Amino acid sequence: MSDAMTRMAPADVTMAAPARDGEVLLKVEDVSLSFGGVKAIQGVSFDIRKGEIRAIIGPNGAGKTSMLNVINGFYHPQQGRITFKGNVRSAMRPHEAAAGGIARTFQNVALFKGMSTIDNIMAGRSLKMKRGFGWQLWRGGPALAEDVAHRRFVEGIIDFLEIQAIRKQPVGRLPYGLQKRVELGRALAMEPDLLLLDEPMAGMNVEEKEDMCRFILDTREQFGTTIALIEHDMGVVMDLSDRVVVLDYGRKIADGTPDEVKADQSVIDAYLGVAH
Amino acid sequence: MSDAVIAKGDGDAARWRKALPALATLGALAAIVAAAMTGVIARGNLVYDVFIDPFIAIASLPDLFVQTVWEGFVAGVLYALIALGFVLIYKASGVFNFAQGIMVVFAALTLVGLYEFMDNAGLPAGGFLALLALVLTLAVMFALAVTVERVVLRPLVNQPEIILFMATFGLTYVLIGFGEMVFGGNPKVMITQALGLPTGVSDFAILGGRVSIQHLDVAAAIIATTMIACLAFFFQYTRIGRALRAVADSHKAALSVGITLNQIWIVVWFAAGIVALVTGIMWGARSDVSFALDIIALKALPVLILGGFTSIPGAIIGGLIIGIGEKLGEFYWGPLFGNGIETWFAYIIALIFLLFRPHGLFGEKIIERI
Amino acid sequence: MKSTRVLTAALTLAAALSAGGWAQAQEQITLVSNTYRTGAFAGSGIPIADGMRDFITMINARDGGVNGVKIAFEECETGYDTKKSIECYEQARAKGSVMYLPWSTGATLAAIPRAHIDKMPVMSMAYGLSASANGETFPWIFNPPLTYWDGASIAVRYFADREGGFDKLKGKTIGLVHLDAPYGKEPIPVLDALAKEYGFTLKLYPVAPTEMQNQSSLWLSIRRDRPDWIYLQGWGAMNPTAVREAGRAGFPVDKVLGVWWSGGDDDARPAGPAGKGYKSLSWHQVGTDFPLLQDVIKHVVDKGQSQSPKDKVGDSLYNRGLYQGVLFVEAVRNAQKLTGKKVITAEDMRRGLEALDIPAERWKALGLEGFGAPVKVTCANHNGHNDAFVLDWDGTKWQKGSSWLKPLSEKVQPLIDQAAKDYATQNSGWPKRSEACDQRS
Amino acid sequence: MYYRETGQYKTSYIGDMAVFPIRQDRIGIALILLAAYVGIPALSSEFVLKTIMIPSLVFALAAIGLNILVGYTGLISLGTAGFMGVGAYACYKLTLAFPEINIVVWIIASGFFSAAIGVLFGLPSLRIKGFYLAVATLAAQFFLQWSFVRVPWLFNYNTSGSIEVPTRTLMGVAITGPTASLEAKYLICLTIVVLLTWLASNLVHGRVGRAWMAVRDMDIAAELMGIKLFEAKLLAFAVSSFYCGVAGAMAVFLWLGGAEAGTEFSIQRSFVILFIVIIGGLGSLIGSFLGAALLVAQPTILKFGLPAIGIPLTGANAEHINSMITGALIIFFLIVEPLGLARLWQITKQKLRVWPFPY
Repeated sequence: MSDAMTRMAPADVTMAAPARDGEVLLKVEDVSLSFGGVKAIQGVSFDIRKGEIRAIIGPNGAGKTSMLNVINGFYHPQQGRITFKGNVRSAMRPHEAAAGGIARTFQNVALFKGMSTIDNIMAGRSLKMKRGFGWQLWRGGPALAEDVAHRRFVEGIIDFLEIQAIRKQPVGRLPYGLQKRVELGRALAMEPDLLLLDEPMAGMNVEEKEDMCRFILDTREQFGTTIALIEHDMGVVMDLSDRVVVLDYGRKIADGTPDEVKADQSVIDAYLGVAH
Repeated sequence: MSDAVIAKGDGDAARWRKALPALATLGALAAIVAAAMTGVIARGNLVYDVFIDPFIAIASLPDLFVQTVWEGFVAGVLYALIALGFVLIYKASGVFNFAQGIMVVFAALTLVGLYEFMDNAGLPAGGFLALLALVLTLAVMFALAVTVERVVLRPLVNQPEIILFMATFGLTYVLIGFGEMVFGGNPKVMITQALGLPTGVSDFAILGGRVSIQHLDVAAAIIATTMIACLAFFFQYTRIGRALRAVADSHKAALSVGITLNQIWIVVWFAAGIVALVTGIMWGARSDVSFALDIIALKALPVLILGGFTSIPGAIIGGLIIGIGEKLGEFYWGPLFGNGIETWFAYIIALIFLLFRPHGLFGEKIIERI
Repeated sequence: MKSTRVLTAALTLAAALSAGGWAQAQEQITLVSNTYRTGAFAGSGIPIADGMRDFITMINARDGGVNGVKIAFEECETGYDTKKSIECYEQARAKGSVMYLPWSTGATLAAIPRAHIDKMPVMSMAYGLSASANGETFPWIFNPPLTYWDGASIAVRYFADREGGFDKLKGKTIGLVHLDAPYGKEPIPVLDALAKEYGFTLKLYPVAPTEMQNQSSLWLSIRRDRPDWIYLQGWGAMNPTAVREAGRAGFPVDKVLGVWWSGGDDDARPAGPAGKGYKSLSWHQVGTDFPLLQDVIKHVVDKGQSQSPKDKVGDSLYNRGLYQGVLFVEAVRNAQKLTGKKVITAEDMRRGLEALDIPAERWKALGLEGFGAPVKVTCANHNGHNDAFVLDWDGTKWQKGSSWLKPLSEKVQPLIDQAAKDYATQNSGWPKRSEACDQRS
Repeated sequence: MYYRETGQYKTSYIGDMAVFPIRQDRIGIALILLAAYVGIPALSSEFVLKTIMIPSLVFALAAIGLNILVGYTGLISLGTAGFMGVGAYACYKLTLAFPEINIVVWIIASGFFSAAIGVLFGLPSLRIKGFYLAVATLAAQFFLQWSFVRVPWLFNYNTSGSIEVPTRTLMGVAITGPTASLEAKYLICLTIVVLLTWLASNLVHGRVGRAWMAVRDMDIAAELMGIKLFEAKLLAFAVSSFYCGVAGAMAVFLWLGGAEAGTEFSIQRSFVILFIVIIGGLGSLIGSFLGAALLVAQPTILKFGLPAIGIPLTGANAEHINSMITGALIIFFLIVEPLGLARLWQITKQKLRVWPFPY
């Protein structure tokens, strides 16, 4: 157990930069989602390849967050299908998505405010911890060993994100930028195959943004995680991502490399507000 | 993970699937009725006693059914009034006011206590004195509202709901201690006649039997309706009422348009105090005014589950459903359990409702956003 | 400095609490009685406490105590809450009270198992555990003058009298409207047995403690079932509500008979004229037309030493508190006589209680002629199963509505003995009576 | 001065993850336990044992149970007393059916019965939240209370309608029933409470506790972390009811010695336990003890303590004033320190750490 853990620890992971044209990890086909009469997403299809950083952009209300919610099972689309790691599925509970290897962060930080940084990130290890209720009552022997092993892993993430100093502080009292970082740590603790980041840089100053960019790139380098992110800062998006999908009013209007998207007339229209 | 692909649109299949439980229920009921008619099940059989016997009882003595519904209606009006007090405060200040029940007792005790005091002091008893006592009681309730705002709410502003909830527990204890100290623990008789409330009874011979209607209950229904109409008017058309609705939507929004929360809180607590007084008078006239009445206020809670914590129509409809439902339940199904099931039956009604409508009667389905 | 003071205060307090003994002046007999002047049942608790307090104050003022020893009377407020009752029990012990008066069934039940260990006589006057009437099993518990089971049987006797004989009960229906708690359910076994014996139907109408003031559906059921008589075993706010609801439901209120705890003036008065004819059992008279009550008024009430409003003196529950006082003082006298001591202990008190005997002459000598039926407690019989009568509410006050009625003891006694036996078996290790009996002859 | 962790370095994660990482805390706990086991039974009068110490322990245990639900998992329950009642009646039936098995075993086993009932009534928590859930738990309270009066099998068809506590022994010493000494009852109570508190502390500091707190702080995010809300909430209900059930069995067997369910396991009792949790501190085990001690001792001290040191306060007025003071105290505490006594305790420790300097 602890051997495996050590091997998984970030410091030991060395992985080649992923191929740009790797296999498809997640495929969204013709997904539509509506709330009552409001159509949030209409017939959107795209895919995410293993190892890439995929950006989802679009003006406010374009349906980006809804799309992430559909991907990790929080919303159930009325129509369409989603293939993740080769499995087709349409409706699943969020915890099933988590078990399948999808982790995410949230637009408005959704940390466990009453808990310390360590506990927040440890909570991300929930799925990996197997010792049953009986052992938990005792909290010695195997359960403690398990806790310690995971603590070691979490300390690795803490080192990686450079948040050693706030280990034991309740996250509710941390500044916003640090909260975002802890949230990333919590998602990383799940060792996801696919990491969904919802506006990871919102409300940050330039230095914080740079740090966050570095963490995102390092995450892919070190862990080989596939990343899908929503971001409004176009500079960041264009620098970071391999491919970009653009949504507007719930529809996909463009999909391609940053350069392709940048040149796309409908994208320019959408952002500049040309009447439809 | 299922391989099922969701049908295009809100297809027929989905609609059928939604209707299935209802259809199954209907089918089962039809089967039970058929079984009863053919004599497969009979009295003594549990299914028969639950599904057939009460309805035969209803059909055979329709006057008692009408009477039961009427009693339920009257009780429902009173539950609705207590629930209304909760809703007013919750809407405006996000406080789940546990003290509403004791406020009912406190208001009624103050009214009777003041009346008795002035009567003993030599003022002539009667309508005028009752009116005077009523006005003074309103003043006391206003003072209570101001005190609560100053001492409890203001220092606790922006605290989580559960903290405010607990604070109203504290308030309950203070009011119980204070009320008993001032007015004594003796139950008091409501000054029904001095207040000009009718006490007679009318018997109607209908449906081959007798339905008797207490004038007091009619008065209670009329007064409650009038008061609710007044409150509705007040919140709809007055400046402070509009402000209150703004507060209900968003505290920050209200602040940003220059409404002081403190005033609003005083107003709603006072309004809840008035509602409490009316409730106290009505319930006190039916039995009497004592601290045991406090516990009845808990009955407003299932009403709140049904109607929602923020909906005034919800409180009214919910109150009536609980009132009528529990009287019918006690009267027709109570004997199955050896009677006396009213203490929990209302909660079961509320829970069953929740099963079908998790957001209450009037609550809209909340789309959770993250 | 400040902390030192706080510490000193805390230590003083701790010492006071842990020492367990409050300084006890000599030459007085201490009685700590539970009261419930607060809480949901305060309406009944206040007149009871006032009656008892005024009587003992009067004895101290008029006679200088019992045989020259003053009674130090103290109240311990329980609010009818068992947790507080337990504190009060410990308080009574700590203060050296010669007897424990629980004044609630819950408190009695909690005290019964401890009484013989702590050597503390417990008197639950016509309440508590019916089985504790058995003095062989419960040497320390006293519940004169009669039990709920006697009460229910007297009610049946009364109904039979009104119907024209026990044989006329056949085919009749008697409804029991009761508080849905152990207290309210007490009469059920006796009524069940009597229903079998005399062929009437017993219907139960329980009222949950939370629904005491919300009885309309229950009285609708009564309207449907049309019982011939209603026996009301209610308490607190349940009683006045029941009397009112009877009128609302069109049930003749003069066919409703309450147990003695449903017979307070404030139980009947709120119904106004509609309550006229309501009945209640009682084992003592109401009113102030007794020399002793006049003494209470003269020595206590008129001197402003009573907590009771003057117009409530002589109310039914006030007189019940006074009755408790009489039993206490008589028992103290007995104990003094038996032991030859003036200042008696709790153990002496038990002997005094077992010798309790107030025949009609003694009632007269006390200035209470006809106030209560003769009471006699023996070592075997800690209750007496004495007589009661029916009070009639005339719209403004209680009137005596029947002669003294005897309980159906031959039916009740076997039930009591059986219940006492059950109690002893279920409480494994329940001791055999080892206390000597003064009047075994 | 003595409360400093200077020089104490943790060299392992185990050391860092301990419940009491600071040596002085460990010594403190040891001293408290010593006092509780030796000092209090030796020095206290029966009055203090019976009216303060034992009820404090019973209420503290129930409060720990409720705290697991309210403080750790964020689910408000008003049915605590009902679940306590289930434990009490279960224990009664069990010890009557199997008198040869030790009563302590049954006191603890009775928790499983209330856990099962708790899970049943916890089911609505999957669909409803907050005060709606609180009201739903009232259904449990009233239904259970009704059952205690109405199902004669539960009280073994006693004519008194209440639980009668038989005498049971542990290694020849009576620990329940009338002949048991208060010291014995107290020590049994204390042992059960210490044991269960230790277990609760293990739970809340481990994976299970993190899952509960995650559900409390942000249930949606918790679910997206792979925490099954269904399991976490029902587990919280089960564990919480277990503790309440054991507390209920203790209340009847080791404290009250015979109970009338209608009054003992009433809604008011549920409220008191909730007060203890809130006054003590949501999500704090030590707070549950502090809150219980305060709410149990305060009325007793006011009622008996004040007259004892010469401040006359008797009868009904004491009760009125007591009620008002209790209410005012609740409000005062909420205003001054909404996080409860546990937070005050922490602040005190912090002050001690830097003493004599203010920061």
